[in-house]
Amino acid sequence: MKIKQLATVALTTLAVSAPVAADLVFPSLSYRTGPYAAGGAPLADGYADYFTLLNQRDGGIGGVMASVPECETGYNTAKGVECYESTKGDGALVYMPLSTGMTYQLIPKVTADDIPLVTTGYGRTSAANGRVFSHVFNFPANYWTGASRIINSIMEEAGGDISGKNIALVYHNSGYGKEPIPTLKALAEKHNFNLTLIPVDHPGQEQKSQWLQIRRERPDNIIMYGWGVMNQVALQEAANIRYPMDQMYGIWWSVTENDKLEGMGSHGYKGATFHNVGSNYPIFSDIQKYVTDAGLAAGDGSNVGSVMYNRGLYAAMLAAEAAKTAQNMFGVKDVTSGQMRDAFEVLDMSAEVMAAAGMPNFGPAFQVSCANHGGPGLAAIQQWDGNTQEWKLIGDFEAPDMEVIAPLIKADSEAYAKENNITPRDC
Amino acid sequence: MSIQNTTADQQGQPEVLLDLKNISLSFGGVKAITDISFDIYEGEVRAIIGPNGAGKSSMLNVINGFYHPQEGEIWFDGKQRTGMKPYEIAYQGIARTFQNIALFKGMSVLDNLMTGRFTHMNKNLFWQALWKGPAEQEEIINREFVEHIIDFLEIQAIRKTPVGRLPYGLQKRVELGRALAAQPKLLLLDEPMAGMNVEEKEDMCRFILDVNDTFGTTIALIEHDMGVVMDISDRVVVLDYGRKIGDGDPTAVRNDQTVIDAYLGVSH
Amino acid sequence: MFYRESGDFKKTYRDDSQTFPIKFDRRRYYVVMAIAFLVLPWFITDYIANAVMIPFLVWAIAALGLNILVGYCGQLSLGTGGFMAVGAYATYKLMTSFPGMDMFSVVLLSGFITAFVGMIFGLPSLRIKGFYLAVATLAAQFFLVWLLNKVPWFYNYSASGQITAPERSMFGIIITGPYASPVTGYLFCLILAIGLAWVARNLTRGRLGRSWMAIRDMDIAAEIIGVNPLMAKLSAFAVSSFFVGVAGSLFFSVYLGAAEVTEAFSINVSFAVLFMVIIGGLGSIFGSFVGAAFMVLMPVLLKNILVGGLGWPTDLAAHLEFIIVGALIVIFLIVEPHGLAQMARVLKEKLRLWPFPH
Amino acid sequence: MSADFLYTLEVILNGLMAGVMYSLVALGFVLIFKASGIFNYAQGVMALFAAMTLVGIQTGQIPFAHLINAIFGTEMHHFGWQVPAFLAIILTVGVMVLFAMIVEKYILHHLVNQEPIILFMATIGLAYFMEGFGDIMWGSEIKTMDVGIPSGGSLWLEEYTLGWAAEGERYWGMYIDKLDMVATLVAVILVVSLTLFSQYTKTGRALRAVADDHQAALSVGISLRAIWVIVWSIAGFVALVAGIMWGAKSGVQFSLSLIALKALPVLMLGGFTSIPGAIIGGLIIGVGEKLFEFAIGPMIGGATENWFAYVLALMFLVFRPQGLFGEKIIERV
Repeated sequence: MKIKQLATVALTTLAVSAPVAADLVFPSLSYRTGPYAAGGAPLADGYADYFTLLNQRDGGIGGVMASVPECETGYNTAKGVECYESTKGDGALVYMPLSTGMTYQLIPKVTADDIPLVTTGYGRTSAANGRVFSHVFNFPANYWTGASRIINSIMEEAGGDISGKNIALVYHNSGYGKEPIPTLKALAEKHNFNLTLIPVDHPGQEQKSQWLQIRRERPDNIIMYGWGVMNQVALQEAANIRYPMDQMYGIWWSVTENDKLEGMGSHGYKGATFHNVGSNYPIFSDIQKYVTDAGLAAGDGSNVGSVMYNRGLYAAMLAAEAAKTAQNMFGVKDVTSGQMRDAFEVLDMSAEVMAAAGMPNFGPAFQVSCANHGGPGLAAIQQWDGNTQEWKLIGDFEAPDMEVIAPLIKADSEAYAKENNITPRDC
Repeated sequence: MSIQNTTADQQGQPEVLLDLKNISLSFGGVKAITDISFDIYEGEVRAIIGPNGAGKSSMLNVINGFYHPQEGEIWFDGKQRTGMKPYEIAYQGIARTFQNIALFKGMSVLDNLMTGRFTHMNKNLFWQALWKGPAEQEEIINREFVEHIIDFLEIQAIRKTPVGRLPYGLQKRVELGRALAAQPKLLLLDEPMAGMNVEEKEDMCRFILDVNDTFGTTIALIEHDMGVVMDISDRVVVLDYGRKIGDGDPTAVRNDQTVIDAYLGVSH
Repeated sequence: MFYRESGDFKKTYRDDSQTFPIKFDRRRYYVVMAIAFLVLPWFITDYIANAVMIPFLVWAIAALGLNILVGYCGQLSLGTGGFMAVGAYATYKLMTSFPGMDMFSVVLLSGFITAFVGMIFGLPSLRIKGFYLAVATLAAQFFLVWLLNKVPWFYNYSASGQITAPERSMFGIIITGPYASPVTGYLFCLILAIGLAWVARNLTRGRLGRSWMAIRDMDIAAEIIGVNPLMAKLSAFAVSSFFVGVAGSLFFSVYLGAAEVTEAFSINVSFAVLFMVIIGGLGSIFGSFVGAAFMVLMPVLLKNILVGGLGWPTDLAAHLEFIIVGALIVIFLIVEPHGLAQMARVLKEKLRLWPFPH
Repeated sequence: MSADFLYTLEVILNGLMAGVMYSLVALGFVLIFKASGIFNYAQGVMALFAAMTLVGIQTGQIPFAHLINAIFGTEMHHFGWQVPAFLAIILTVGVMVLFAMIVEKYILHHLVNQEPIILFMATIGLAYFMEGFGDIMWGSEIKTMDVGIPSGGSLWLEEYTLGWAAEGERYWGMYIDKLDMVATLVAVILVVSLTLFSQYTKTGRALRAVADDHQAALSVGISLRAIWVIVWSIAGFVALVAGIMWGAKSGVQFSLSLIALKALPVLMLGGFTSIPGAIIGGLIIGVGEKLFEFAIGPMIGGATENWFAYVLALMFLVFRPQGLFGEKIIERV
């Protein structure tokens, strides 16, 4: 009986508690709890703070206020469904699920519901094929372009030739970690290097075996696709076996402020990134003025300018720019999610746009097209400086080896299209 | 009072239901049973007596296959038994009760008795899942049989009570019922009257004799109460320190000097 | 008042052994069914279907399965997540290998495949008991997840090992995939849940169920009465895994739509289902449903009150949710260790006697 | 010596060390199971909570800062002082004793004589509760454990063993982490002191009496409630030690609670009731899983450790259902 009462209360609460209908809704599926909370919290803060800034400073986007209903997923896919279903009814314009697992789950759903899904630097790589994945965007870079960019950087340092070299991939043994394997295998064939695969199971607190193996085999370079505690343990173990830090590369989820060692421990550790680091941009003084000082910050302010915070900020900026594009394209203030999708498809993220947003050269300049939802896949390399305890960008946003990646994207997306009976669009 | 064995009387030569030949059982180095032979006639009440630790319960455990003797032969119903599991022996027609009540505490009296009918039911998982049809039919037929036993043991009122809630005496009765539900050829009772007051004992004696009478079930029982043993059993086997020291009808055993010395003598 | 049984005599054994012997219960059951089948589908929204009802039904099936193993047969298992994964991946392979197969057959076949796997992992139960068995079943959990993650054949060689449920239908009605309406998904799960609950009820009231309970209550006595422990335990593992496999199949195809084995079928799933079984009541079919409802609704309710109603920061609310769910579990166990089903039974006893206190 | 042999030796040694780390967690389980028959799933979370508390006290964090800030709109995080490691450890032990008392008073006391599975579920409920509570109290960001334990490979050992391999082979000397050595030392001290405590003190004898027979212990005037508080306090202390060791290895954050999963196969192998079993079991699991990953892992794709530990334990159990050192199960009718 009790349960029935609870259920009644639950249902009534659900009906009553629908958030106040704001005009432009950007739901934030965040994870401030669970095993990956340390990364998820600043990410969500950056995302929320950007829209707060727009509301406070510019009076919203094109005069319409933006709202960011936050829903806690705890990095749990089942909760992600609940979050998606509970927010989509409020007129959600775009979803950024911040988890590869959730992305896979949402790809069919958003397509059916006509809501764009933007996965910056994660999610399904082959979704770059806009002909198959009409509602999914994974610009400016993805796991495959990131892997290629890292290999390019390794090649550069080796003077252009890495044939015969041993490169080890240390990866989170999940969908996310396995993503770069096909690309790296193709690249290994092309450039003639040896690839060793070393999986680490979630959560990755115990990596003794893996690092003893690395110590035995002494690979010339290590590429790491880690997440959460796995990163810290890996760095610690690498330092323990005195592996040269500057020969280690992480993908962007493995190169945050959490992924470092005390003092000079991880000095020289590198990683790929698709956005800039630091807080030396005009926007940060605005955030200080309009958001933090006004007491409207989503977090406690200590994260501002960190890698993850910047990533959230950057994602928000892309979404906001798309909203502006949609407003201009369709000449309406209250854009719909379908119009947002169309806007994303023609998004032109030029240097001028970024500068106007107070974030000059914050990310690579790129254009989206109907056929290519991934952009050119430009990525840069950042490096940890133990002296100043901060990440620094070394080199520019550069293009990956699309010659290798493009066929892979084509093959994987076509397999998906076939399995799910999707007829690719004409672009 | 001694109930005469009808089969034995009519044919003169009693038919042997269970024959144990030179059974020896040991656990590690400890000998529990040493070279014991005895038989049980069809339709009789056979008592196994002896002081604590004489090997009585071990003997029952050997008979229903829970222990496997290292030496000796067991013949049941004319066939020699080789390496059978307890549940296979149940299918041969041996049921028992336990010294410490071993009822299924989470189930009702009715379910306990129905579980006793297990060997008489055979509808497979598919029919069970479907219920309607053969499985229900089988259930109803067996339910009828179980209801007879419920009537017989006068436990109608507690039919649907979980056995855990029943008093000790009733639990013993239900356990007897569960064993009876299996319609055994041989019924083993391990101290059926332990811990009972006089009235309950009298009831239990009556049930045992009635079972023997009405259903013609052969019974082997372990009991400490000598009065009861002498009253209801046809023949008695006496064990001491894992050996057999006496065998015969109650009067003979009562007067046997070895038995008196080893066992009865103690209490004098 | 209306909860009375006097005068409601049973004349046949068939009547006496029916599921709802009391008229009032029977009527209430029909009303619930009518609401579930005839009323709810008209009012159901995407949110209620996908975030509340479908997960509730799916978890209820899983809880039923585990309850057969733990509650009826007394074999403690923590491998539920692994078995659900088997069901999900079997479904994926069947859906992609035989695109023409209807969903109902896919789900049931997945159940049978899982039943087979479950029986293999049930073998150690013949030697190992209690908590040792619980920990031993974790071997199944970790091994199955590893295997499904490691062998590319299981996920059709896709880059990341994610599996996505393609669109499949039955009688021309779309059941899986993004274009399935929430009502069909709900009704599909509802039919399976009710059907399986009925099967569970049949199995547990008959010969097989009694052999399971006998093994649970006293395995030695059960064996001496004629129950073959091997058959009883393995059949419990098989039936339980069948249910769990069906749940895994629905979890993947109807509920999530896509899954990745290390994430969706982790050890937490095993614990969650065990929770449902214990909170609901060991050895109770009704309890499995109540337990699932509790574990699905509680977090949703708390979230909506704390975040939606009170406007708390989501992380605080999530932490608080942990605290409250944890505390509630402990409180429930203290108040009624035999679960919500037992609470309902006690209440029923009281109602029967009402208005007299004794 | 050939490099392969030396590598195998290295794997075995490191496996032993990893095993010690598992044992540290398993010990807490055994203590509680022995004294109260409770399979305490919350042991892992207790380790996390203890480590969080230690770091929190050390760095002068304000407990519940986030909650207070959210309710009162304040902006406070730190007291602004640093507490020395030693003092912080003592204070944390105090917190764990307090925790034990609360658990006894509000949970165990009400669940006396319940079935083991109910108690087990109660501890899972407790684990949920503490997960949320710990995060609210100290925040969920990653914290660094710094109590002065050295880490990194031992250079001395590396250089000493460098010459062991045959000429011309790829060998870089034996690798052993200093942190693991410290952990081994700590584990030895812990086990010895636990043994001495249970053998030679009055409380220790009472503990063993309770472990043997609750009823009998009660009848000779031992207070079960006091004993439970003591046992949970000791388990809390063991959790703190495990938390420090694991925290120094991987930082103090949510995943620390998952070390419980690494302790379960150890328990299975060693038996739930035996302290030496927890140690030996840990060593066997550590060596077994590392060797398997080393020898077989590369052939079948690696990351085998999680399941292999369980399968190894399972294989042992099939032959010895009560674990290596568990009390023999005697079936009687």
